[in-house]
Amino acid sequence: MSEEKKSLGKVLVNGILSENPTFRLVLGTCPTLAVTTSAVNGLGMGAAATFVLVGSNIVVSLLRKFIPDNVRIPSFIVIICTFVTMVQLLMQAYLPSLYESLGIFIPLIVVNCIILARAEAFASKNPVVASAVDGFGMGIGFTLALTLIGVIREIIGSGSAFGIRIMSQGYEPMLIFVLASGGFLTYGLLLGVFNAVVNRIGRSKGEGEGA
Amino acid sequence: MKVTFKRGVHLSYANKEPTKQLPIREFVSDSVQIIMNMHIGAPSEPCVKKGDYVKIGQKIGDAVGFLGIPVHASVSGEVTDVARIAYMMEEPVMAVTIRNDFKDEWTELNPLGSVESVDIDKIVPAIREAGICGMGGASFPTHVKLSLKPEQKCDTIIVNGAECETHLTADHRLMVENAPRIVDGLRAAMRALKVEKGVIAIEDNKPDAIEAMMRAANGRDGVSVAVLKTKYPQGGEKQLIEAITKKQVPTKKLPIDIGVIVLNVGTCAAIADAIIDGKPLISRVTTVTGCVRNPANLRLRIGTIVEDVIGACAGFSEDPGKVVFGGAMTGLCLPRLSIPMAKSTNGIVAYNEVESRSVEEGPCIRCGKCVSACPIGLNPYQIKVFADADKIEEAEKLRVMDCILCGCCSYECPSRRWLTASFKIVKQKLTLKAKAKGGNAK
Amino acid sequence: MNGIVNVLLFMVSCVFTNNFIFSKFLGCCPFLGVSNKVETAASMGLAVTFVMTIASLFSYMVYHWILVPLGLTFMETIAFILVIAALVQFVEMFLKKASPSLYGALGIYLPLITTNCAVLGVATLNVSEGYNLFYSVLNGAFSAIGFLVAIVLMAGVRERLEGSKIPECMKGFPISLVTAGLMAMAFMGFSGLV
Amino acid sequence: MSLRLSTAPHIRSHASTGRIMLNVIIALLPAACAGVYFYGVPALNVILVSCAAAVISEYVWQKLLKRPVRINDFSALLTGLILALTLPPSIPLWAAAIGSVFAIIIVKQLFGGIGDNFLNPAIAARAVLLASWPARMTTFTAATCFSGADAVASATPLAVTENYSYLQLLIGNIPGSIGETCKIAILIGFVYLVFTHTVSFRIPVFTMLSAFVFAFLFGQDPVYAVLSGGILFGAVFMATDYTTSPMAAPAQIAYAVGIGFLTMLIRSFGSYPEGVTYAVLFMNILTPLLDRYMPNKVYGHQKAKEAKKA
Repeated sequence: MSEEKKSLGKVLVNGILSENPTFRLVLGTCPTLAVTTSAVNGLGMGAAATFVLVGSNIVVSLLRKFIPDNVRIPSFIVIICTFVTMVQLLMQAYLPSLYESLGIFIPLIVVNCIILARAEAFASKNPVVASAVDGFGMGIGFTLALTLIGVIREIIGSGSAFGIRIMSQGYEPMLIFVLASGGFLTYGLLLGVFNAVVNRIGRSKGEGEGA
Repeated sequence: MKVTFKRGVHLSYANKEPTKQLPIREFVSDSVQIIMNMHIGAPSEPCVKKGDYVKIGQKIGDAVGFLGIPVHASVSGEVTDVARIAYMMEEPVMAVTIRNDFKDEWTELNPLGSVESVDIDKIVPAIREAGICGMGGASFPTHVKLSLKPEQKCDTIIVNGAECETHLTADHRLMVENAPRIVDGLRAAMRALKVEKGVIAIEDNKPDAIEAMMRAANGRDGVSVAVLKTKYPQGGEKQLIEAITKKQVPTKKLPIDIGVIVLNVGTCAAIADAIIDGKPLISRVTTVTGCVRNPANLRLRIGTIVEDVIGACAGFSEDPGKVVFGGAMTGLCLPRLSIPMAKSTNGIVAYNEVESRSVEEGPCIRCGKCVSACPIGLNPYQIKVFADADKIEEAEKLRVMDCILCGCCSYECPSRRWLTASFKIVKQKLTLKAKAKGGNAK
Repeated sequence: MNGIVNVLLFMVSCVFTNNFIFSKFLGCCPFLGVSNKVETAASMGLAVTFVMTIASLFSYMVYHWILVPLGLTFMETIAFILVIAALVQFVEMFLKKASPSLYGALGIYLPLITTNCAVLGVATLNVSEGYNLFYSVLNGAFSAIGFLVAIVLMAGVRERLEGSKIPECMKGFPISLVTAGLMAMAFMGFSGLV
Repeated sequence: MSLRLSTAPHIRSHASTGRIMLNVIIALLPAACAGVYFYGVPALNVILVSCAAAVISEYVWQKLLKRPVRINDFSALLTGLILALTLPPSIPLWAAAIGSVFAIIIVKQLFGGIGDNFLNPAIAARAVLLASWPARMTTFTAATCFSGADAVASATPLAVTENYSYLQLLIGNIPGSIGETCKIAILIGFVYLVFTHTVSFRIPVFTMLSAFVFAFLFGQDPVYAVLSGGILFGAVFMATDYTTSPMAAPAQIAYAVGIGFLTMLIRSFGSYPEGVTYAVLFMNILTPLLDRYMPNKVYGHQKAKEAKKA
């Protein structure tokens, strides 16, 4: 039992750190770039994606023994699509302003490669609980990454975080960070920093083992 | 009107000043070492042995194969050795060493008379017997150049007097001092191939040579002098043809495929000597310059040891860093001074320690100077990227095989990149690869 | 006359001003993934152009002629993704038969296009912007050409980066993203052209 | 005696990267002096801060990454100087510094340093500043020429309806970017560059010709169009940047014509009063493709094609 717990913990951490969809696998780049003009948008997008990930992973895992192999992918897409439509309707009803600012990127969660990739690589081969945890871990990893990028872009580009002004009055925001090109730049630079950190950790680990 | 080719470089200092006014001086050394593969093609077969006595002009090496030419003794005296010697960087080569007895005894000669009256069928065989190969540097057997296949037709013979390389003034002095002989040689070649048009091409930095050649060409059938702009590599065969005829030699083809033959001025003079006097090729003019005490244009017997040549110029003026056969743009470094010069050695240039220091390669700044310099129209910077990554197939797609290794790109590069050097290696690799493929196919 | 000018402006807007990659972030995955070589990038771009144009047409028909009359507009996403998947399937089969050479060039990219968000994106946008049939198809075709332009330019730059001394941690995706960011900045110059 | 062995050529021209960069800096000096004369101490401060920030950031980056420090090839200094000359004299110094750091670190060093950047660093930095602080970047002070008059903010001649005379445009004692207004100084720099064989006349001349023609086609006064704004500065100093411009003659001409066309297109129809920045950036992006598809003709190859056709 404890072993299982341990492995579940590993699955969870896996999605957040070592296989972080945004910084390690570089999947789902479109929403990452498009909605991170503010921290709230990043968080909202992440939450929506997490919901779909968990839901689709559970259903795929439940049906994994019944879906014939050759129609696997279309079936996954239909399942994912169902959850996306649910999110869409829910957000429209309860979070209309967020729904508005995320725009077409809510329906586009359907073609977000992270979700299909997890369905294919994990949920279709693992039991329900593990799949749900995996979906949740991936979702949290995605959400954290989007929120991080969102916070950085919002602070530099509009001088606030989560809509609250945090820079002093004299600060003149560097607008480019909330523009399209700032999205690419922030993501690219963060990815570079992330790589540098991972490389350094890897190297020091290697050295430690060597010694 | 002055003519030229596309692109190329203006060399800021050609270093011809020290020797361009110096008359040709004869120099004969105590002994000569004559190698058997001075030409492209199968090496000649030595036909004398140690202890034999030879006279000047006597054949000491027999021609082998279609591309082969014979080799002749350049001094009279005793053969002291017939053996393989270490030469440039390649495999050891067969050489005949003769100790000079200074009797200057000629072997029996067989003159054919005036170039205008000689039987035209005898010209090309005579050229072969005289052991003449291209004296501008390529050392391609001249009789092969002048033997046309039935489908080939030659309409122009160009005499290459451009001498665009740095330091060299040998051709320049030969044109000034021996103009009629050069025209004779050209006429012989023209008559042998029934060619109507002969053009002597000279760069405009040699007005005395232009004047001498014009005087000599006056009244000779179909011979004219063309003045070229001074630009490197004006004397490159392809560039010379582009300048004179406005036509380009198609890739992987020879000049004769567009009806042109190019001969060096030295080669022409040698042809005239062979026809009129029946003398084989036993000496040539070589410029010796750089850090030597008395720079000179020397008429050297083929096979003179470089060390003796330097001695004839009163030795080095300062410690040499490297000594090079040929000019600065394409010359080959000598591994040591004990090797002999050959039929194609147009210059021996010594560089002092400072000039010889190898330059450090900087990063490419994509300035494009190599692109605007390349007379072939290649993209040297891009080829270099592939060469450094050892992607020779990619380099081949960029037509590195059309590179003539003229050195323009390396000369111009502000980052001092070794462009030409790496292209040379890539070309060698590609040639080897093509050969291996051909072998497999068989 | 005015109509023609409007159409022309609309085209320019789709290709440059509102470029799918540099201002709408649609199709970033293939843009980053398949832009190593100019030739492959061009093939991918052409395949996307092909599919996006007909996807615009069919999604319009499905939405306005089936979903709206049946009151099933909330099924939009699922309907579109099925249309696109089926379309890609048909295109693949058709090309295989009709033009093997074109299939050889585009074939391997076609399956990837199903999950290209640019295709679903253009279908959804056509609906949300309320374009009529003509403008839907026009939007599909010229947005795709914008994608083609972007990916080919990107591939050109990336080919040039080969052999560059890029810091280790920036190699691959990071430098591609920075490149795209700088390109997006240059494309800002086209703003206001329409 | 041991002799060195090396492959030909055994001599190299005197040109070096540092020498070339220095030549461009020298060519920029007249424009810089004119700017300082017209706009006074603020302009000088912008130039100093921008240059210092560029050199320092290059030095720090190369030290941090343990790469050979190459600030002595003057390329960073040149980037800083070009950037400064394209900024309005009233720009805050911190903005100039941010621009320089962005140019050196993001645009140049991240891509591998000198020769590896695909955009002109100075121009990309200017675009960043323009996108980030549009108001700051489009407010220009009048030329005071040290007369003691208060510097009054006004708009660039492209944005106002008021017309300056051709002579004013030529001399440049009008509001504008520090180095871009005095056309005479820029032309002196151009002559110096061509005379020293630092750049070929091709790109600047074709850019200006194309700008002239397209200004005319778009219904503007072509003389006014080429004399106003930054087009001349762009044609001489931005478009000719070695690393980001094509190399072969045909590609260079296409590149130059493209810059002239886009500049006038953006000026006439776009939302920016000055288009040369974006025009150069866009053509920079196109450069790899131009290099690839419009190279010089290779000797002996076009004949073969013609022969096949015949």
